[in-house]
Amino acid sequence: MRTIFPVAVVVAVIVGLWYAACIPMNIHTAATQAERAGMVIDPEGAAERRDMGAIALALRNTGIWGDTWAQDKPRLPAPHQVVTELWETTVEKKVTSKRSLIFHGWVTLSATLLGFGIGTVAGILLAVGIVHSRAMDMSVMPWAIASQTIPILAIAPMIIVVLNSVGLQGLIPKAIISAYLSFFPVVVGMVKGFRSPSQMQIDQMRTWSASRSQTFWKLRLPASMPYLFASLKIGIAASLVGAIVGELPTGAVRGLGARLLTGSYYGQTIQIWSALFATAILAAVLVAAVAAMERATLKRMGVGR
Amino acid sequence: MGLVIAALVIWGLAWWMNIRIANGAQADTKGAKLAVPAIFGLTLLVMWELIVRGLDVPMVILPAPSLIVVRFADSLPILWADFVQTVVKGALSGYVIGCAAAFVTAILVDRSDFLRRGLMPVGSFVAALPIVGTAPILVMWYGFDWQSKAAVVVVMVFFPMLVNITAGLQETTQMQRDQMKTWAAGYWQSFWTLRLPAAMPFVFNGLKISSTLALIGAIVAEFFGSPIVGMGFRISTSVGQLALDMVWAEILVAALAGSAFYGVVALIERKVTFWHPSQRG
Amino acid sequence: ASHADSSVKLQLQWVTQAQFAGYYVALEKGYYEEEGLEVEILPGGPDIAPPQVLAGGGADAMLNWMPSALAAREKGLPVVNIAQPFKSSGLMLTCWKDTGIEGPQDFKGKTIGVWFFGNEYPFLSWMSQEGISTDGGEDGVTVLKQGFNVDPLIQRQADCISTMTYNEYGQVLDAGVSEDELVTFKYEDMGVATLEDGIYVLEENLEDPAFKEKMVKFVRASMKGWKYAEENPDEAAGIVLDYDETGAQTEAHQVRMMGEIAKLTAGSNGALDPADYQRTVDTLLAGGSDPVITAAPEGAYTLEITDEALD
Amino acid sequence: MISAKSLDLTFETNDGPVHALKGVDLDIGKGEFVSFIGPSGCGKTTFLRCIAALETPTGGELTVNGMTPENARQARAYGYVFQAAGLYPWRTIAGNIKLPLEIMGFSKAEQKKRVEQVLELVDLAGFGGKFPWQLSGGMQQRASIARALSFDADILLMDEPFGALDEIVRDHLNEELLKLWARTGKTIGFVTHSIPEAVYLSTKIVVMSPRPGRITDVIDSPLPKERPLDIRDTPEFLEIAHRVREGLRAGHAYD
Amino acid sequence: MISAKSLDLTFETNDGPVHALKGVDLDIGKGEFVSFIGPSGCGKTTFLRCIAALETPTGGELTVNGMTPENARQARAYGYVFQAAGLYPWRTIAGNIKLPLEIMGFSKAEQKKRVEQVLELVDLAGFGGKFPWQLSGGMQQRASIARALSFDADILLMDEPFGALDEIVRDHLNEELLKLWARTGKTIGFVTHSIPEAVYLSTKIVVMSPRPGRITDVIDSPLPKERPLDIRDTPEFLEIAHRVREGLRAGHAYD
Ligand SMILES: Nc1ncnc2c1ncn2[C@@H]1O[C@H](COP(=O)(O)OP(=O)(O)OP(=O)(O)O)[C@@H](O)[C@H]1O
Ligand SMILES: Nc1ncnc2c1ncn2[C@@H]1O[C@H](COP(=O)(O)OP(=O)(O)OP(=O)(O)O)[C@@H](O)[C@H]1O
Ligand SMILES: Cc1ncc(C[n+]2csc(CCO)c2C)c(N)n1
Ligand SMILES: [Mg+2]
Ligand SMILES: [Mg+2]
Repeated sequence: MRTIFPVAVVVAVIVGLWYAACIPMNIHTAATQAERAGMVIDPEGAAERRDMGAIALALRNTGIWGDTWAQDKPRLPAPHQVVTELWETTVEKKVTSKRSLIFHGWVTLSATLLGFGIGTVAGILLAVGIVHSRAMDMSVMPWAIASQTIPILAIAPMIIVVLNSVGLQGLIPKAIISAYLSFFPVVVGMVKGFRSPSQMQIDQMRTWSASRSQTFWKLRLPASMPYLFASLKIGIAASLVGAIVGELPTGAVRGLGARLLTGSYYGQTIQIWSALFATAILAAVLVAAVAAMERATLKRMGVGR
Repeated sequence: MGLVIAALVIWGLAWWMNIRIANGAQADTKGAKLAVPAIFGLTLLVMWELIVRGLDVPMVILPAPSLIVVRFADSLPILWADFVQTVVKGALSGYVIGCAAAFVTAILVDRSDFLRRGLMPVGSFVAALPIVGTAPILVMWYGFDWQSKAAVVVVMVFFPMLVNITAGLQETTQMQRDQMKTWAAGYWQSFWTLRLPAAMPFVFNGLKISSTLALIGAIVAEFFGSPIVGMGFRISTSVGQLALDMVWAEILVAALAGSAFYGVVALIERKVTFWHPSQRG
Repeated sequence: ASHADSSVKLQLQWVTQAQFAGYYVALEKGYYEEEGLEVEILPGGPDIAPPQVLAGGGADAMLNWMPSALAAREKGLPVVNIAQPFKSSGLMLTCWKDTGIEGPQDFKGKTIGVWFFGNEYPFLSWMSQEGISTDGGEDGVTVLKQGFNVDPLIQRQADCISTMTYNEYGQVLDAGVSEDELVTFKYEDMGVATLEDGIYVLEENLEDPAFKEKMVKFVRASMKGWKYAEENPDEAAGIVLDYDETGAQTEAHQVRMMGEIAKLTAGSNGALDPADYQRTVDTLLAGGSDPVITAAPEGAYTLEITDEALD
Repeated sequence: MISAKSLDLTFETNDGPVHALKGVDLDIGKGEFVSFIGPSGCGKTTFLRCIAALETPTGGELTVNGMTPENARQARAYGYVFQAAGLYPWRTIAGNIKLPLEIMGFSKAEQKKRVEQVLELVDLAGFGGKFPWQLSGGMQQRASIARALSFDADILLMDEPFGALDEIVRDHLNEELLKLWARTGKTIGFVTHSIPEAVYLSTKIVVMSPRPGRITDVIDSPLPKERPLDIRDTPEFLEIAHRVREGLRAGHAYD
Repeated sequence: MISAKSLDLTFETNDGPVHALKGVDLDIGKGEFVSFIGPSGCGKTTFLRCIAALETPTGGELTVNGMTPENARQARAYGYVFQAAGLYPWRTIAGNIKLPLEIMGFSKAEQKKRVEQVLELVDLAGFGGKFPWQLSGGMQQRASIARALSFDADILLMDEPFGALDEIVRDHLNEELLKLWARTGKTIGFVTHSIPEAVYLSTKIVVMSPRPGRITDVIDSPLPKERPLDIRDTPEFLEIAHRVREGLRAGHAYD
């Protein structure tokens, strides 16, 4: 309750501003269409209005405001248009239909989850290496940072082609791109986590003559759990972005990314916006799922509140 | 095949050398701290070169590093122009605007608990919008030149910064705030003398994350429309022309610029948060 | 790789749309099957360079515009045209009439949206033939790398943009612009037309008789598909729509597109006309300071496949 | 100076109310040195925080210098020393001491003068330019005391200021604190866990006991104002210490 | 049992070497209770860590049970209790105590038996299923001692185990520790800052002084093995305490 009300207020304000913004954004096309339909617009003629400010135009033609919220391919779709489209493409379509966002969402989700799995495992293994080998610590970290400054969209097509030439196709290349984005936060978080035990706790292990692996399993790993989940939350969101980026150079035939892209080729703004929102909702659900896992795990470990 | 084996041998040798240095007596010197990653990076490059040559990988799929370096050296004026367009105009301006906006919002959110509870969940939702979706929209709204790239960067860095600054402002202990109270300090007094300095480690954490985001955002946004200059423009056009050496030269610029950007922020961090245990080492 | 099997992968140069109707029709109607081929059609997009896919072994054949294919050839990737289903070019510039543009010379000082990614070559040749610089300024044109929709024109960010007769032009009209508000320049009419949408394969593969035979069958079946599509545009559009997995296409748009596409394929039986080839090469070689190709290419096409296929 | 009448403070927590203070009556006169001692959780800190207006009593009356605690806080009537030194790591020692002076709007010259003065007072002259982490724990604690002294409030409230220090350093600081008190005539409220410390320092020892937090004993010390460290081996001292220990043990539950 | 001969330990730091221990000679016999006391930084912890083979001396000789410390560590000859309880928050009290047993490869049944035994020993029977944060500080410290006792090493090394506790709890734990020592006959090395604690507990008090860390006095206690808390008010006790305090003060630099 303590958050629902403020969120509702903020959302209401945003929706209000959004509706208002639709007017100047879409007024030019609305005017042209209205004129074509026989209405009198001030000033007359599209050429006349072309270089006119949107707000001025809106103020002189209050009668067509309604049209700015009901266009087919608006520059900025109105909130209810996006919601309607979301509703129609999720609830009202069969999930097997290629026009169903659930279908596309599932395609993206499967690449996301696979990539997230690969990225997480790789990230944890790398972190284990870094914590246990000074040479790895010193050599890998700077390059891991540098790797994240490479624009993934630029190399994604090459990754796809290279993997293609060794016979990997379909889900795997997308998952690898998704893993590339998610491994970094996991490495950084887990290195921190594995190093979170105090010197005293490590000394304690030594007084018991614990081996390296015992120290790892009984001390470092459990101590790193809070860090693990913090990075998993960032990592899964990054995975989703990666899966979407990975969809573009694979022919963009299926998935939310493909939806975004093809929507933009044909100027179908409502479709773009609904795919965008579907992505954000998916991200929120995924992060919430990780958070739920976190609560359950920490509770079982006895460290949850 | 011989070259591939040579690559593996070199890998082994370099790794052995690194282990020697890292576990040796000089491991904590500046020299070692530079040498180890440098050797590692060099090895990667040498292996790349040898494997590409050894397996005869076509240039249009993956050019050898030597070809990339030649292309880089030959195209300095183009690369420079692209760098200015994308990094200086697009990424930097967006970065500055985004961080400043996040800062102002963080203060508002800090002053009003209502706003915090309302804005943060909505903000995290908006932050989850993927750049491939938002970039075309922003290009449509703000035009082809750097302004739309800056807008993409603003959208990308705003939320991570907001989260970090707000978390940082919470970073003071109850005791420190009580202390301020015992001196009857006002909001701004305790903001400037206590909360902001205490927030700095977090702020810099956000600034570092955002520095790489900014660069990537500016480049990727150019894929969705641009003038005929810029790193993203060059990359996408060069792929079409199969000039993969040029693509990698631009990626090299991106990595150099990104690492330098990150490095500069880290350096300033060191100067500003000299007092933080993590910096005292 | 061995080419003894019967599979063919075709890399398109854009997303599934009626531009590629012939291949989808051939697939749907079983023409490939009749030839004993298993054909897989790989949709493209702005992130996919078909020559690169070909080089990486991800496809056996690709569709490409000839300027881009010839440039790839010069870059050391020997691709060869084996068939040319598109006779004429659908590329054009669409401008607002109220900018005062009436002829190419009026482009000076204007902003023009151009597709890059290997598709900028025809435009650059044209401009250099007109003697107009593409570096902006009073006497040159300011070039934008346009995205793949018509927003820049609608939003007036550009005075002219590149459109295809069959796709983007229709989108401009859909956006509520009437034809008399626009001025269009078809490359075909300007005498700078270059060949579009040809079928290309790697030269080295052609040395393999098994591969050659496969291509003969492929081209034969594809052309059968094209001719069927030309005659039954509505049905062809429906087939394309069925193959579009994104669910983003609309029927009206695909039907119109099919109608326009049919005009471009009409004059071709699939065989490349060497005269068209020569015209394309000449146009490109006239490319001024930053030429697309520096020398007339050798062996960039072969008629062997179509000769055999169309017998 | 400070006067509490049947003071109550109840914290509402999610598993029921906690009676941190119940019916606390106490008068502290000007220039007194009052120690509060008692087992963990008996409300020592809470009481000090009430005086400092960091906590609002839920019942009873409390005046500080004849005003409400809130007004006294606004009037900057007291300096407060927390258990941990709580110095800002990004400011030098001098900068830390200067901080409340900046906030209270002292002139630059005045700030400089006072910083030097209090640094002298706590034996830290010459360390003004160092950062807190470059000093030992004892030195940090002294700097924190200097900071509370810098703006010269009449009342000094100290919550276990020497808890983290070793016995020798603690002895030394105890001596210094006594000297300072003698020199300045401030009123001091002092929380401690150590019986010898309480006895050694105070003119009045307040023994508290928990659940609910209340005062079980108030012992006026017969020791003279002049107290060498050796006084701790005298019978009077041991006598008072014994009484305090008994008072404590009575109220203590062996966790 | 433990024997050090002119032991040296120098840390190399970036601003020069630190002589943490210099020429330390000490013999600890079986069953003794030895306290180490001295100002901060005098090397108490370092000496204990040398015995535990957590630190390697740079000179001199050190044997534990006749072996090198490293071998003694491998042979699990000692239990070590750190200043903070250092319990793992994700394990229950029983799980925490079990941890060294798991590491040393005791059988499950044996683990269970021993856990119950030591929980009994430190008066925590019935708390095995609780998590550390559900216990008070004193109880946590007892659990930590139980853990060091669980594998039944001959030697118990304790580094300021009660530093963070309040005086009453501390008194109580001191009593318990003495009882436990009497019952088990272990050899105990104990670091503390508190003079009464050192005197109350030990058969031998080692006074150390810093820069470089060395032993300035070794005091054998004449107190009987049976020690009620009241013994602290007897003249013998005060006498020893006085001697320790003098020894300490001599070696202390006031910072
Ligand atoms: N903010 C709070 N909310 C709820 N309960 C509180 C709060 N602050 C203190 N308490 C409770 O009030 C009681 C008194 O706490 P207080 O801190 O005054 O004890 P104390 O005597 O200072 O103990 P210690 O010696 O451990 O510092 C305790 O039971 C404590 O748990
Ligand atoms: N790892 C280390 N590197 C460098 N110097 C160290 C290290 N550990 C301890 N020292 C130094 O060695 C000296 C002795 O330290 P030690 O921790 O043994 O003191 P101590 O007697 O236990 O003090 P305290 O009572 O504060 O715990 C100190 O001057 C300390 O700064
Ligand atoms: C990556 C890529 N970008 C642009 C084109 C140019 N092009 C050729 S056909 C077509 C679709 C027209 O509706 C477009 C845009 C391409 N082929 N490939
Ligand atoms: Mg307290
Ligand atoms: Mg110590």
